[in-house]
Amino acid sequence: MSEPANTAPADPRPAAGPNWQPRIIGFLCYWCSYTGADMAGTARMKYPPNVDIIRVMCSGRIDPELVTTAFARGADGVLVCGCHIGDCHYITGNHKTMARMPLLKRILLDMGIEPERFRHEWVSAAEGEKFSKLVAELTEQVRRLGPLDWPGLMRARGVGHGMDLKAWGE
Amino acid sequence: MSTNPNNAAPVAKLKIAKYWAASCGGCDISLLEIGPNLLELIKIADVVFWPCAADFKYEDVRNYPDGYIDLCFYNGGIRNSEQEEVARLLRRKSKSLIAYGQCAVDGGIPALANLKTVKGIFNASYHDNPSIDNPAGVEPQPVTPSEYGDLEIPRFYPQVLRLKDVVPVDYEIPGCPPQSDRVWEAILALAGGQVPLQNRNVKVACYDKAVCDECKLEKRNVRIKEFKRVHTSIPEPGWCLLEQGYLCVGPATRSGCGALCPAAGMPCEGCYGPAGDVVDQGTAMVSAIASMLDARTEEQAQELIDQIADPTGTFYRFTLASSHLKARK
Amino acid sequence: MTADRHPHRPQSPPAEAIRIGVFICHCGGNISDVVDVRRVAEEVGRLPDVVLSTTHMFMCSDPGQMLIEEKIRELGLNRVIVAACSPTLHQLTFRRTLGRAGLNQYLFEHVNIREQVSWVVEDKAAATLKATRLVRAAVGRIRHLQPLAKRRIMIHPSALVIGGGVAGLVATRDLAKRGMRVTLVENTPFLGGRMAQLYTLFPSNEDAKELLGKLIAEVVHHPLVTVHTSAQVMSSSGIVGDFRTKLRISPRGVDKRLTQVGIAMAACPEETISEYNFGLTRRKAIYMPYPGCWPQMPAIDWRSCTKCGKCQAVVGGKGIDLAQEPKEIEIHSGVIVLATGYDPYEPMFGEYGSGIFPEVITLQQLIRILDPEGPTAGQFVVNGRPVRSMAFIHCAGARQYEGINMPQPSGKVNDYCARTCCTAALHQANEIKERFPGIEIYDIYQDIRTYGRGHENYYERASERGVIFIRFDPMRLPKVRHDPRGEKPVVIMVQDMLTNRMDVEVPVDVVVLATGVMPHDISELVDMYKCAVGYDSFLLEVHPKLRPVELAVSGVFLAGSCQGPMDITECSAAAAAAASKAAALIAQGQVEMDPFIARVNEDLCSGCQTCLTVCPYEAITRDPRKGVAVINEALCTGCGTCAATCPSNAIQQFGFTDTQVMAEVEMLLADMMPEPLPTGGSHE
Amino acid sequence: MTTPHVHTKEGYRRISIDPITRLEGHGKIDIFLDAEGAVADCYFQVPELRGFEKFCEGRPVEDLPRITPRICGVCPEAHHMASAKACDAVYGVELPPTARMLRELQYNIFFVTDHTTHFYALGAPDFVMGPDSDPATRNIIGVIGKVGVEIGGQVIQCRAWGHEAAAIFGGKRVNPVNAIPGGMSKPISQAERERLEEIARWMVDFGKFTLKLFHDLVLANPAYLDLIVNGPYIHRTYSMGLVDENNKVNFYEGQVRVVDPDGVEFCRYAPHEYMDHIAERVEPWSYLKFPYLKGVGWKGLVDGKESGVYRATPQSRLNAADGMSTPVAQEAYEEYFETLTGDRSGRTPVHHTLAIHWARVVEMVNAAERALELIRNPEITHPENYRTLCLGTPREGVGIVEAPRGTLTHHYVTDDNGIVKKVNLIVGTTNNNAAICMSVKKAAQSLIRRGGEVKEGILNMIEMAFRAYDPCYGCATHSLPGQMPLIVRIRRPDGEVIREIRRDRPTA
Repeated sequence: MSEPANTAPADPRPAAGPNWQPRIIGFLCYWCSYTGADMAGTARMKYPPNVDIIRVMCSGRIDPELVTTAFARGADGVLVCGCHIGDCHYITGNHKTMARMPLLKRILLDMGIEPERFRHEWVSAAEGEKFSKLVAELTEQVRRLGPLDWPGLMRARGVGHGMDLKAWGE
Repeated sequence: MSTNPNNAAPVAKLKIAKYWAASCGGCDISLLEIGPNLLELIKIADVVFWPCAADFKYEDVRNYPDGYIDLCFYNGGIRNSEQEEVARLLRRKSKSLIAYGQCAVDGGIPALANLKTVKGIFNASYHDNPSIDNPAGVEPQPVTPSEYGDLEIPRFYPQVLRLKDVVPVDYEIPGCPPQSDRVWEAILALAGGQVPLQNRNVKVACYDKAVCDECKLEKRNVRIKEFKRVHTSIPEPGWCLLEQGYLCVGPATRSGCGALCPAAGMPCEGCYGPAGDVVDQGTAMVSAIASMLDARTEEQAQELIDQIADPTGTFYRFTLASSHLKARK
Repeated sequence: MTADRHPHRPQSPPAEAIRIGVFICHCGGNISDVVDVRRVAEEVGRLPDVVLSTTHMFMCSDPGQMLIEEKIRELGLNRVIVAACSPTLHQLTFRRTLGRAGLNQYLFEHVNIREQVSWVVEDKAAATLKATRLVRAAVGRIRHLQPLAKRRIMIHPSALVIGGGVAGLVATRDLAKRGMRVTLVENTPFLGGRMAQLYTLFPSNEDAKELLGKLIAEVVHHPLVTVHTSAQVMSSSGIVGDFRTKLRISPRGVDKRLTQVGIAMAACPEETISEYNFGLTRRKAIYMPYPGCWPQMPAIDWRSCTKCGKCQAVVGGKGIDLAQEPKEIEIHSGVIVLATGYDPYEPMFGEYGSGIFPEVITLQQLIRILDPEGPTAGQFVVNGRPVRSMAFIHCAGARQYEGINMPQPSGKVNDYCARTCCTAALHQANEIKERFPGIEIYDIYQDIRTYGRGHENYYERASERGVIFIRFDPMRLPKVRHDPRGEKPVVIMVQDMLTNRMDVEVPVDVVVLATGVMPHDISELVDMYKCAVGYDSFLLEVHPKLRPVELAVSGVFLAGSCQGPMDITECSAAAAAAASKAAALIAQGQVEMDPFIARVNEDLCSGCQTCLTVCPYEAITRDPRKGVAVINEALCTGCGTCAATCPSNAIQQFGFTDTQVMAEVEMLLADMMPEPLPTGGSHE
Repeated sequence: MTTPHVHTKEGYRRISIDPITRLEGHGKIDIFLDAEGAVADCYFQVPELRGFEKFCEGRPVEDLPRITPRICGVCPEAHHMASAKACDAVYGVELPPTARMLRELQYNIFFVTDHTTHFYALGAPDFVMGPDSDPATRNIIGVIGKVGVEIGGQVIQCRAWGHEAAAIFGGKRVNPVNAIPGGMSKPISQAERERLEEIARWMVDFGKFTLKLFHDLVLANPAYLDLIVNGPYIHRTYSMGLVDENNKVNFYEGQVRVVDPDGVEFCRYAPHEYMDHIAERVEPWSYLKFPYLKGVGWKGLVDGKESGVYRATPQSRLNAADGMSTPVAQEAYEEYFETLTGDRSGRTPVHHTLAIHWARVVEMVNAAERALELIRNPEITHPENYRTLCLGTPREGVGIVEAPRGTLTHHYVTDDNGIVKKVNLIVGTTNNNAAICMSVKKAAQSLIRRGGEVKEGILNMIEMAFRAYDPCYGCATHSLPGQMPLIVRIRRPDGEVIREIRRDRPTA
């Protein structure tokens, strides 16, 4: 009780150790971007292992909530990929992505998440190389920023620490 | 649900308590608004703690046996250590703890402070402020030594937490403030044991559907061509405000209020929190509104998005503490 | 964690205990050389509900699939995960495997640890970790999968083919031959399309019109075929198996009782430019494009006809009726084939001097000129003077570059290769060298792409015959100017890449622009059938390799150059493919559709109607009585856009519900968050 | 909450009143007694801060009239109006006449409601039941038990109709949304006008009735009159209040006037000049700031002409003004001053803290009469004049209204897009922070006598010192009126009269 009222707890995020690897979640549409990622594989293009891909049918299915959830659950970065505008398998599904992600970006900024941690790009089924470069680039950007560790941050700020039922005993 | 309390009221009189934390008191007013039904409430319940109403002190509550209180209505979020301590005390003394009102449920408006740092908040209040006179740069301290002993005030927390962030909560009554008719229905249900006890975070006194379900304004299924602000343009009466370009959060907001604001020509500001089983009201609104834009190119989309003055403050006005991210880094 | 999704409603208990089987594929070293598959199996085996976690050399092999079947029966597995190659390759294979074992085929999850792990990750430890994470995510997701059933729809045994060019004709013929009732719709008064404007064809040098004549005969005389010319598609409704298409048929004004065709045409006082000859000649308001056209009778062009009645008068009113009215009919069909073809690129004013110099013509015009039955009866005369020297400029309206070439009204430049023009131009070059030896030919190109069988020969023979090739730099386009010395009408200024950027001037009598192709404007049809359109504004197939002639809208097929630049050989191949695909579909009698459609939860839908504006297929409507959204499952293609849009989570997409995708995210990051924070859900 | 083993100086004793009760918001009193049991020192602490001044930054300025009412859910109209007026100033717009009247009308009706609840629920118990009566009965229940349930019925009706009026203006009964930069979000219809007139008319009568009740209950009782006039509740401080061009009390708009302890005008300023006159101190032991008059200066927690400490209460408003704008209220005003200072004119200020209750009733009547005047103006239902558009470039603006518990100042600075860059709030109760601390300490010192036993009744009399201010801490919760009818009914033994109450309440 003796610390001054206005001191927030020390930044709880772990310093990036030598073995630390950025954790990035990628949401890809099936017809263009996921196939593009496959193409990178077929062409044996090497790129960092840090982006874990979740496949949806269309980038229009990517609810911004998935992005914030990923960060909240401990992702250091998020990647969203869809077909190029005008090239959508579902005609205009990616038009929604085109509007949602920039709006989401403004909210992430307000929440103090560096813009470099969140990318949304158009990757066609033919752009395996573009995809592999994209992943390498994003991984590097996030690595430079260091860990985000949102769960650690929230816990350090008291979210859920009262959940320890024994603690009621005061 | 029966509105005849004789069905609902148990034989023994209920013991009820009410406490406010980081909130404004609108919640207490809303309880009052149940009007004549207060009479019925009195028949079935005694007040055993209610600082603003009766002269019971913390000491009295400490002396109650655990589980002594049947229904404890806690309004307000957790902004400081005292509010958390009282929350734990009341949790221990209560059979059912009810988060009453938007602040206790989702953080409410005070949780907008989660977009700012504690330092910033103290600066704005005690240092960098046009009328402040604080040459010594004094700030409130949890403990201040005085000639005859230490003076204590609660510790200011780094961010606003919801009641359920610090203790388990049985029921939630959303709204800023909750609408009285809904509240009365809920109280009867609780008193009559019609909702299972100890069922964590069951939302009562509200509906699942979004505000549009109750809103009378007409939808024309047009995309949003530009965003407008209430003070610079006059909405066309009778037509959905969102389609007209006013930032109405109704589609992403739980109903129960009766869609009063749109009826008064003002966009819904989301005071009942997210609808249905949605967790994050802000992203729900981001997704919906962005999908409605009349944009064919990325440039057009960006142009429209730039017209939204304050997405975070608008879409999370009452629920920041419940959002996935909860607070600024 | 699923409780989080339903913070205020009691959870429905799981119907049955989840029993997950995980099968990890070595892919004969393709995977196991990099990923320690046994390690992955071990790790995943520790997860709750995982009953079996094992590996196999080739999961997709018969023994591999057999193993899955056995284990499902033996261990009572009710969820199956296969970690192997990309789902685009074997997802279906394994779904069938489940089916054979009596398990609903949608209780399956395919994890891609080859294309997206072993082939792209160098570090073995990292690859193994990544594979583990991905399979772990699948375990999280598969818990929430529900049995799904494919959708079935009966198919009306008939086809509608839109477009009477070579592709449309081939498709029609093939469908009819398979016993399907076919309606062929052409919006001009004559069949044949662009092919009718050619005369000899590469690589065989056959006569175009002769070949076309045979094809048309096969079609129009087939009992199962109905042909409508001068017919426009007005509107279309319905879905695969049951399309209803409204046609507006303009009157021909002429019937077969008209015998004195020449006299009638001669009597007509109205003249207009001939589309058939690309404006090189003029025609009458009552006209036939060329002698051998089908139908073998003129048509009246109502735009230029003044109904003066002179044609009627000279033939005594026999077979000509100027009073006919357009009529509308509805065609009921199970499938639709789009064969709407292309238009030659129209050079813009001033582009390579076109519009400025009458000596600058297009490849199509050249072909008409060289046609013995053409405007000059085969004489190589342009603008009234015989041609002694000429030049081709390639890539006019193709392989353009932003900032270099003038964009289309759409703002885009044609950055694609038009594919047909190189060979066509060289084909003509050889033709000219044969028929008019001594004519100097310059071929100014950025690249020569004679890719087809036998096409390269045209290039070789052209060089042998002394065609002079000059290669230009697409960043510095050739310029066509008035020849200052006056020897020739025009001179081409170009920097020759082959002689190390030497600036050369080429004075010629004629400049022929090897113009590319653009899709025929069918914007109405695009909206009507919700066609996907590519960045090159040609129609877009579902998948270039796996489903090359199908549109995303099931029951609609692509034939020929509406899909991209093609020569006749390719058009026919595509048309045949479309026909057989369509026929196969009709033959099934019913269609099966993926069950990944979206559905509305009426208890949560507030009727905010946001989803109505976002559905690309207009599959969502509002039930005015209940005030909630309703999804037409037959129209829904399962993109899931509405599900992501719905601000009440009232719309869920089967196979991609919020819970399922959310669980994937949570499991991928499970190691980042030991125990869950309160998100509004249960705390126990 | 004070932790059990907090350090107290050797040989001294600590008494904590925690939480202080029957007020709006959080508060705590710590009293230090020496060995003989005499008061060595006494602190009044406010443990509450929510940081509105900070998190309003970044919001669109037109949203502040909807955000700031959440500072106080019981007097939301005060913040709603102050905020809307600050926004008008930010855009430099002149309100059309109807817009102005609608806002003042809504505000006066709210004023009646708010004062009613405070008077009956907080003030009355201490007098009706007696300061040292049994705490269990020392609340509105006891009051009603004594004076009869009809009053309870009237009070409930006043609240109910007050909120019905709020709903007519802005849909919501609590936390209004209808005042926007440039006016109101919608006009009122003829039918609505008639209903509002009915409400206003009834409120005037209710005000008169309350005035009479105060006579019979308090003034008629020599003991209470003595407590008011001679009790330990007197402070000679400066008085602040909003006045119109005739120096009459006005709650919605006008200029801020300050008179010194002798009643001489000390300063008079327009809202945008507030910074030249008011400054705020900070103490480490309270989250609440201590405003004072710059012109005098900060001398610490002391009263008198040399100390910059001032008060902004109903009493101060009457002191700062030369009279009331309406007839019945003016009569009451004169009687009030005559009784307490012997000077009908009101030139001589009243400094008796407990008399604030009386002043509150005088204001209640004034607000009701003013509301009736406004609703009878034919312009009030004008279909267009209810708003004007704010098309100018936003900059900076100050809005001031009289909140029930003191002068309320909202000060905003925005960027060119109307996004808020800076917010400063001086809320009603904050004005009185220093005075309340002094009143509490003074009460403690004079009531707790050396050697005497500290009874609960004595502690309550100490609480009476702040209660008179109707404080609303950090303008936190102001929820007491809420409980009042509830409690009325708990203790009501006679069912028949209860039915009568229910009949009184309009079904809304």
